[in-house]
Amino acid sequence: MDLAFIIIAVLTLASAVAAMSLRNLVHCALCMVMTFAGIALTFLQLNAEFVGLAQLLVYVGAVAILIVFAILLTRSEDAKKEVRFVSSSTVVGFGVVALVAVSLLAAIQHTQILPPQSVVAPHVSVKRIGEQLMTNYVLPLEVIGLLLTAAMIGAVVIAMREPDPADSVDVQQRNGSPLKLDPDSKKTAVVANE
Amino acid sequence: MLGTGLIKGMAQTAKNFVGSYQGPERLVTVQYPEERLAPKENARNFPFLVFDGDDAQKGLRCVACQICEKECPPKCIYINKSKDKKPDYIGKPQFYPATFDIDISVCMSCQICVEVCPFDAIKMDKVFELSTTDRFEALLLHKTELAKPNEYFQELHPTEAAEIDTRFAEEKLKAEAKAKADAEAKAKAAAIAAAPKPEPAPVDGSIPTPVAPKTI
Amino acid sequence: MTGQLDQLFVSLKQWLVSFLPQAAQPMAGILLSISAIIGAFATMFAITTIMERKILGRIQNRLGPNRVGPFGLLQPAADGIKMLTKEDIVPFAADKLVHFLAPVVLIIPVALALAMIPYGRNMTAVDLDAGILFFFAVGSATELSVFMAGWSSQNKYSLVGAMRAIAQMISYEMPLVLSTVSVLMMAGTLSLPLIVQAQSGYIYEILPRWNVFTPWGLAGFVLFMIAATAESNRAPFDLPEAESEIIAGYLTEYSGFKYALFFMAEYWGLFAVSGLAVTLFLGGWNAPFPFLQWVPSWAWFFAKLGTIIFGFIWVRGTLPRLRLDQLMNFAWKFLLPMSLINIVVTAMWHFSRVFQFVGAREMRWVLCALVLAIPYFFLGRALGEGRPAKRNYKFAE
Amino acid sequence: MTPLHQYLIFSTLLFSIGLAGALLRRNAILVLVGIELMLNAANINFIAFWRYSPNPEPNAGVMFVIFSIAIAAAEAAVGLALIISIYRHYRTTNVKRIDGLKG
Repeated sequence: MDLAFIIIAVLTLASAVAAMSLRNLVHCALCMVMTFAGIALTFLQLNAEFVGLAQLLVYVGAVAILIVFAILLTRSEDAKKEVRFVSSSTVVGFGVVALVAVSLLAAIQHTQILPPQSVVAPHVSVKRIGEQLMTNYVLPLEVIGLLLTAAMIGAVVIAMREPDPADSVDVQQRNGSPLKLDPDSKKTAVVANE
Repeated sequence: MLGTGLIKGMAQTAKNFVGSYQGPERLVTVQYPEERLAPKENARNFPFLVFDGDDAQKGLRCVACQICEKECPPKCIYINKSKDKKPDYIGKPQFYPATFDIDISVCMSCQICVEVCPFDAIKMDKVFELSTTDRFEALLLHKTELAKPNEYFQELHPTEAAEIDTRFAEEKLKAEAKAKADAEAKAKAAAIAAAPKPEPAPVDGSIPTPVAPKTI
Repeated sequence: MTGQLDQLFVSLKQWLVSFLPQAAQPMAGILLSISAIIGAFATMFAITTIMERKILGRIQNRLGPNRVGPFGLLQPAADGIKMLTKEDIVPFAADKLVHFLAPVVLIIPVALALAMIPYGRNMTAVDLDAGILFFFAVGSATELSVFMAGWSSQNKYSLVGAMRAIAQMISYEMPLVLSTVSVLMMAGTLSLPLIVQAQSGYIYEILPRWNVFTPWGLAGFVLFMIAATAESNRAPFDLPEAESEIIAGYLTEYSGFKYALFFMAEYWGLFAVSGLAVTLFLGGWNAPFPFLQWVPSWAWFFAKLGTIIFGFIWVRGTLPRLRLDQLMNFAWKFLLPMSLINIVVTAMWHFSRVFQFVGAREMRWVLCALVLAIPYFFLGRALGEGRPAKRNYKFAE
Repeated sequence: MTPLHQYLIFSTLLFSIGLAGALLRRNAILVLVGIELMLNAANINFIAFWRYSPNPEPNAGVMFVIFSIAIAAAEAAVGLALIISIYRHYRTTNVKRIDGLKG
């Protein structure tokens, strides 16, 4: 067993558990960043230098910041009030997770893995990746470009503020009360949200 | 075009940068502890008490009327009136402050005490190097520290001091003349009338009238 | 002799490492390089703080600090002692752990980024194949630390400063990266020592082949420096730590050693990004003229670095702080289009290399410069639109 | 145990944690984070298989992961935009509360 791998794996898994279980959303986001950094380190350890750095750039630099922004923009009281009680869905959820984990682990355990023929670590230079992106993988690259453009435009359109917030139906769900459509309650809801 | 203003500004600061090495007259600051600028005529910092003559306690103009104590917005003046009286510059017996303290850590240099003082006894000082290592005792100035001679005030504010001095001198002359007249009138009256009629006490003022021994 | 002086630090390291057993040598070599970098930049941080104050003073017709030691040169030592002996105050409501971790998270990536830069011939601590990608990857972690600092302080000013900082850093990271793309296109590599090597040699045996002396290189350099100023939160882009508006933003609740750490990390970030600018555009450790090649390569690098830092200080002493909307407009409506156009111009430059007729070199220079200058003019004018007309004062002036 | 086993178990555990988060947490943002974790676990598998495959097809795993990261970034951007948009209507990011059809 490789000591470096064990340290990275344990830290990554621990921070992943923390990211999924902590109460404070910002703490969750920070633990998530640690998880992503650990995964990037795993990539680096597997000689995938470019991917590891891309992982760091995209996840730590962009996705984490996006999530942090989202957390701060959607701060609401019920983030703190999230009570934990054992409900049927919790039990079913844990059951599903356990089932998936056990079946995957069993599958891994029973798989005969051939010893790698080439012991030498494959060196993949950035130049080689670039050349392949421009030759063999040029169609996926263009599709990805299109996808990212579409995603960007979509994200902007979705998150753009509506011209008049009073026109949109604000649902006052804070008290768990269903929406009443008489004009008075709507007005109060808008005022309360300001 | 974008950037022309930036270049102009950069050129100006570059000129300053080079120029400050070329011509020291560009430098606007003074190397403070070694060289100082003379304080401005109307500069003011904290109040002090003016006394006439040589003896700080004898010549103190303050009569402990306590107007300044009442008017002081941050209430940093503490006065205890004396039980006895002593003569002022005219020779009139007056109360004097048994203690007169100013907490300059509280004082806000508003000069209101100076404005209200009818006796020109409290004036604003220009000293500013007052830092001490003790926050409480050292910043509570007592009468002995507050008292400063008239000559000092004359140095600080020559015009105002001169005006006050002439006024005081005139008043003193007047009072002396009046005292002389009174004395003459008294003598005359004593000579004329067999039964002398006493004058009211406060107006009566022969020059040396040590009423009571001073305890300071 | 010149070669020896040039390789002084390399040979010194090899000599020191040779005392150790064979197995420990690579590790010891790396540790030695890193401690040398940390030591050198800690010293440089001290020098820069005093020089910055002195230069700012001179720009404002003052003397600057001159009390501690001869000419005030011991001022950084005094500042350091003051910082280290101050009480370390943590707000009661603060998230203690995150508050503690924020400066640490800031300084580690910055130190890692410093390890990437080629300081001289054979003087790169970590020579990665994707060096510049690593630089930007670790650089993106600084945003996170700023957020941690601002959020954990539980102070509105801190949070406002942190959010401003993140918005600004994200906006300016794009022109920063895009302006480097042109250099990467021409050099054909992501490795920083190879980029420096691509800029060695001289045109007509006398003019340096630095990227900054080409139209796209000059434009890229200017764009890069503007974006770098914003990335390192320096004036005129210092809104996140605007002392006069939001009392130093995310630094508000920091004191003592943590504040010093933040301060140092910020300066190190400045050095790192300036070092990257030197590497990408100013020819790295190459000498400007062939007859000056006897000067050691690392001396050239640090001379260029010092020049750039002087430029930063000069700009700080001159320009007033931008408003937030101006800041965002500038990034998205001017820098981003310009850096995209710059990439196109680089491609033009690259493909016009095949023309060999007389005057082709000059012609492509002029053409590329024109393609950059026209959008610059129009984008600059568009940026100024909506600005109030120049006021005429009746009594002033 | 071969090193490949280690990486597979590691990614399985990561996947399970992500799945648990996505299934059990009520906050939409954390659900998104869970999905990202699952994607990352898959990426680890890609890289591990590429690294230890007997006859490595040059760079296939790396390429796959690069595209996967790009897609994950796009997914995060759109997902968070959706969450913010939903938050504007419902004033909550609790997925259990987002149950009104009108809005």
